[in-house]
Amino acid sequence: MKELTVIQAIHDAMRLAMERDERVMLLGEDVGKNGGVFRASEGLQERFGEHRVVDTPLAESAIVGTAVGLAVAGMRPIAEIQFLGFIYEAMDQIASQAARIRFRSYGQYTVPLVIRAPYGGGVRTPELHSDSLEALFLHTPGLKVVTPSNPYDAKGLLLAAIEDPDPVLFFEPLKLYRAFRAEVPEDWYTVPIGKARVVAEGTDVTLIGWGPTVPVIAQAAKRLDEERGYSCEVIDLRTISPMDTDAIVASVEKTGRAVVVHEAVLSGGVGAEVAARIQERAFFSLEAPVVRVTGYDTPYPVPSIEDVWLPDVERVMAAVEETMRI
Amino acid sequence: MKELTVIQAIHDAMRLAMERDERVMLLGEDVGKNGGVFRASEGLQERFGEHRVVDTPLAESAIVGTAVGLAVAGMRPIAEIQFLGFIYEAMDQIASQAARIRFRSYGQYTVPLVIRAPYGGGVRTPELHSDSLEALFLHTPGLKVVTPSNPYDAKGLLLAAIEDPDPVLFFEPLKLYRAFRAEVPEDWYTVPIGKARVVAEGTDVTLIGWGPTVPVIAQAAKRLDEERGYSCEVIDLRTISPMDTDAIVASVEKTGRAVVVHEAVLSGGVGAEVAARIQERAFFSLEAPVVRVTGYDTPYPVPSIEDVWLPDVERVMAAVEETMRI
Amino acid sequence: MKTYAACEPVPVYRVLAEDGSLVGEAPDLSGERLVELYRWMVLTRIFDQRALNLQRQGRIGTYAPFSGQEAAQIGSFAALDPQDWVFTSYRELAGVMFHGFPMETALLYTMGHPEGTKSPADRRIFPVQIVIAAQLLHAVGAGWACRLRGERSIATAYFGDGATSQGDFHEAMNFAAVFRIPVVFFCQNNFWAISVPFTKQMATPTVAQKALAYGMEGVLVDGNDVLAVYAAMKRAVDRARAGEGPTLIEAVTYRLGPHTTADDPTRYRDEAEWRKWRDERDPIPRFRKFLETRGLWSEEEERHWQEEAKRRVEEAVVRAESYPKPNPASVFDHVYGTVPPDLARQKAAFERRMNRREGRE
Amino acid sequence: MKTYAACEPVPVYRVLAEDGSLVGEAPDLSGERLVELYRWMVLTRIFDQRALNLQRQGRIGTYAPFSGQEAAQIGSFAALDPQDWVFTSYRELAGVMFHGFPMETALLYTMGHPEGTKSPADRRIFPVQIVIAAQLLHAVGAGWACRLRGERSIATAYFGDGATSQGDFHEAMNFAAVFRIPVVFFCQNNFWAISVPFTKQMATPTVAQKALAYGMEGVLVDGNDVLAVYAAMKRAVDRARAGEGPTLIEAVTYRLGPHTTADDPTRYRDEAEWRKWRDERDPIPRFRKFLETRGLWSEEEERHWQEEAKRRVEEAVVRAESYPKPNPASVFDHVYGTVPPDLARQKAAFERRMNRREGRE
Ligand SMILES: Cc1ncc(C[n+]2csc(CCOP(=O)(O)OP(=O)(O)O)c2C)c(N)n1
Ligand SMILES: Cc1ncc(C[n+]2csc(CCOP(=O)(O)OP(=O)(O)O)c2C)c(N)n1
Ligand SMILES: [Mg+2]
Ligand SMILES: [Mg+2]
Repeated sequence: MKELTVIQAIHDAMRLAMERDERVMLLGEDVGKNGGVFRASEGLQERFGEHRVVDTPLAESAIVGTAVGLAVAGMRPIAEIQFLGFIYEAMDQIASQAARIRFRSYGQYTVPLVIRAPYGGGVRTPELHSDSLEALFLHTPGLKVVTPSNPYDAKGLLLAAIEDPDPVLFFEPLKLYRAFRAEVPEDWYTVPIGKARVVAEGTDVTLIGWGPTVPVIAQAAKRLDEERGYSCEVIDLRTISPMDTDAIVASVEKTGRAVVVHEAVLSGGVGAEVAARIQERAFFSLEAPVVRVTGYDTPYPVPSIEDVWLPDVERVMAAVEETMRI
Repeated sequence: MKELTVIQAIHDAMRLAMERDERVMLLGEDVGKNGGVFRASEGLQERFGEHRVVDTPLAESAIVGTAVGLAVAGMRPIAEIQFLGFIYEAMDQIASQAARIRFRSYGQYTVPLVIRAPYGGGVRTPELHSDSLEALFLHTPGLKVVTPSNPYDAKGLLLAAIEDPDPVLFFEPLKLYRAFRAEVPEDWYTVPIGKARVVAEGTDVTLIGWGPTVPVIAQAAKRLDEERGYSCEVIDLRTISPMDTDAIVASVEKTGRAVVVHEAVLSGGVGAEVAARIQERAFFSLEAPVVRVTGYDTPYPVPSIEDVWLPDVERVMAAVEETMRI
Repeated sequence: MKTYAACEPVPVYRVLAEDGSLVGEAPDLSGERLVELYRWMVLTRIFDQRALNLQRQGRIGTYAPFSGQEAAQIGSFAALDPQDWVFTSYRELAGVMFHGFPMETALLYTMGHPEGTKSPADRRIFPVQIVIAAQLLHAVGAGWACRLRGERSIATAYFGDGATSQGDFHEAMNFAAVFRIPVVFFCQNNFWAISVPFTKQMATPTVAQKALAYGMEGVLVDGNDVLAVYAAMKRAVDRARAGEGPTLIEAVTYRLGPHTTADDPTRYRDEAEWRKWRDERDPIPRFRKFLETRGLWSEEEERHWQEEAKRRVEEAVVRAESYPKPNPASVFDHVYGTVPPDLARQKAAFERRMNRREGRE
Repeated sequence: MKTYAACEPVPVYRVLAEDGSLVGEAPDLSGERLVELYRWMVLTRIFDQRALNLQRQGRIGTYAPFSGQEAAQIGSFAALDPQDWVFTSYRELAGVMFHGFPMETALLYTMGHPEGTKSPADRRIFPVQIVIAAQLLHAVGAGWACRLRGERSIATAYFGDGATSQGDFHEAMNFAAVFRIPVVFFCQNNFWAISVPFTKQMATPTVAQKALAYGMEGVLVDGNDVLAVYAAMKRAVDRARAGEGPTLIEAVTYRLGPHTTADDPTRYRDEAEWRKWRDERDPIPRFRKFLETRGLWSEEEERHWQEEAKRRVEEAVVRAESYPKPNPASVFDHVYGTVPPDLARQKAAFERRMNRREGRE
């Protein structure tokens, strides 16, 4: 097994998939010759040719819309949106088209499409390059939404997404692209879509995060253990939609407390759905309200401010303190 | 005072605003000569001229995007999206542009823009004409989202939206356009954005709805009173964003129980946010989980199925029974 | 300073004059095939009128009539192979039915039945697109897939004049040109997008010239001349199949009816304009005159076919109306390939509710 | 069948040859004004190089250099009035600074300071647009507002070759043409959209010809010829002001640097191509030669100005670096005109947290 970063794991998954299945292709802005602005597809065009790794004109609706047509007609496209903030341009093609074609055609046509996009903050990008928009797609039946927090899941979830018969949005936390390495099997394997992962077991409080906030809650859990003796169960949601409610509920039934952490703004975020489901299904286990630690209800701020705007270890620890006091 | 329908009240508000303020204008598909596909702007072009009531080419991103420019440069545009389901085409112009220009410019430029769109089901429309998408915009700071459930609020909220210095999405429940008449003052008045309305007071359970579900919960409350002797407090949220959390919390502190009802699909809907806030701020008053009665997590179904898919009085009553049993 | 100001106009391609006389080169079609096209024009016209009628009786839902546009649709579909991909809007039923989409399925669609979008298994007809211009990108993608998979098939996208204003139109045209996709963009310019006239939709005299912005070929054809339409489409389809890239065709036609059954065109449309198109430019009598001159059609055949066509439409109505009612719980079955756990719970709760309801009823 | 196939090419409008000699009609500008344009080209080039340098030192954030495009920008902005609306992308700083946007504000922007987008009160410069092509629609709206309000002002939108592929480009062009909006669309075709070359962005030889799809005038101008650019822009601005409608201008130029400081152009760009543009087509020496021939500029003035320009840039750097740090809580203040109750609660909690942090530090 090799030690890979998240971005290398993503690269590895795409390479493997393209080797194994001729129908797999990648299209997007700068994905070919340049290998992607983050080098996710470095060298893939040289290896698989311009027909399978395609530099497109600058148009997100067309990237997704043509990928829908490609998928319907027998290909297995991976469409890259250069930054998640630009996905609004493709909203109709995602939410009204890709998501609904199976339904619209009564199961006759399907859209085995993966849409990859980097997202998340903390790396001093220009405006609209750091927004977390996963919640928008939780509200669209027909889509699956996946986000890895480590190299192993990155590869396994991406391969699962490529195998999936339905459109999967694969959101990559760009802060974690090169943050650390971890062991990744060289062969094909999948991490099932729709299953959360218990990162650390615990008994006092459940911390729930995904993508970029997983290292934050894991770190908070460690410090809370060391500094306060609290036993935190840490859950990496991995799939935003369809959500693994059973895993969340099982944990909260044990701990009685939950803190959910995301970078996206508070209102209407995925945290609201997590909180709503917990109180629906584990009401009598709850000893304190589910607390949300999230971005504030403002646009994502400029680089000089983002660090104090984003949820961090200290805010998570403070939230745990708060819920433990109840 | 005259008795008006919702659509007449909307018409009245636009007419008044255009009379009073030269900067107010209306643009959209078929809003001029045809008076809008629902006749909301009937006769307005004849009265105010083609320059102020503008039939545009068929392009939602352009309708909103040019309205943003118009608003920044001193006009007070009302942009109509023919059906809310087509608003995806304008998502970038709404969420990345209109919503963020005040923030982006550090308060230097503002976007006093109203975007009107009919929405909601129950009237046998073709695909994508019945979707409820209000939740998408709750997650975008910088936007206000308003939806009336009766003629009085329709006029008062629309005038408030036109006066507002920020972009307001004004979503009109099309099932209620001509469902009933109510007294509407002839003069200018506003209903404040950001304030919910207690439709009926009660002590056992709080029913929360907005737009098309307000008559449903009001009816359910009446029948629950008559048939079961339950005292329901009925709240019309009126504004989705910024939400009137105080009003919701005050009610649930009194009743201890809440049922939230919307036509939009369950996951990631506004109901999740309502439930999350209730359990955050009224946790110790809650005697039962907040229940959500909503559309199912599927695309909006075809006309032959929609009636059993939509939340109706019976489903609301069953949910109240369920929560009262706890 | 020399500028790009206006382009040299290209004449409207026409084979038949409005009185049915030959003014251009007739395409290479057998007499039998010509009669078949005519029969379908008549049949679909009858279908359309009957559907309007059914809607008024409340037996079907909102309906978008295509009367007046039969030549544009049937003429162009006649140039397709069964395996070509077809992406249409809501107003291409004449073409689609001619291509093999059953009349009763079309009726099921307007009845709000979930099976009303299903293509016959041996055709590649995509469900009706409601979002204006979204299907153009799907056609580009499908045409692209055909080439990548080494198929002979090509893709077609049908849309209206209003659709040309959408960003997706532009992006589709550009992608198609850049990647030389085997696709034909077929625009039925019927002069109206609901109440918005062509002259308020764009500032150019034609849709066809927009091809110049993409490095694509643009063809302007009389959409009420079935032979001209066939010839233009055939040429574009052949070019696409031969790897010569995409074509934009503008077929000039007219919607004789309302936008949909929910629309009242007298609010915005000049009666004289409409009358002119109805009385002088109807594609059906025009083609009939041509066939009669050639001895391919007679008064008697007409009478006979009118009856036969009505009978076929009635049979379709009967089949549609006796089609099994949909199971509402099927709404949960086609969201994903496999129903996820929480959705399965929703489905179970829904079914319990339905059963209780039935129990009560 | 006659079709729209290709349009008659229009020659690139040029006033100065690459060696600085006059090959066209020089626009009517005083010697003083010509020198001013030149000075600004030099000043902004120095600014640009300094900014790259500051980025390497970690003193500013991601930066998108414009070197090579000074003539296109300054030549076109020179035709604007102070009250005209300006909507740009991230690569128009040379033009915008020439138009009155302070250099230190531009630096604040790249430092991630929230006040880095503020236009001087007597200008109408909109904040940098990150979403490709979104600003074109704003310009159409602003130009429209000018006409409705009876203002003399017009609006301009600046964008790159890549932006022409977006739906918003198309929709903006169409709206502008249909409503004859006083707006100028100014496309700097610098041949690259990050790593995607012009020839993969579109299948047409020019951007300018896209005007033909809208019924608008399209102008093709040498973007490295400041006088040609000025003349083309002046004409378009005058037409817009006179109510003659919008214009699309394509200024052919080249980005000499990387896309941004995060980009490595050697991965995708041919070195010979770049070298040619740098050594033979740089707009600054070209214009300088012209001025020198006319006796408007000298070696000595050049030396003097180079120093003066560096001094000005350094002063701006000092001002930007000593600018008060932003108050993070200000993030809550410009979401809405009035802070709503729940947001006020978030702000209060945020401030308490900041205070605790400070207490600890
Ligand atoms: C994106 C979108 N916006 C608006 C509508 C509403 N709408 C339906 S048909 C139509 C007019 C379409 O005109 P055209 O493209 O000319 O086609 P035609 O109806 O004439 O066949 C409009 C505005 C829609 N379906 N989709
Ligand atoms: C909608 C959108 N998609 C993608 C990007 C990422 N991106 C930033 S600049 C750029 C290339 C722009 O090229 P061009 O329009 O030619 O302008 P230039 O950078 O050459 O000035 C891309 C793809 C973006 N900012 N916005
Ligand atoms: Mg039309
Ligand atoms: Mg460029």
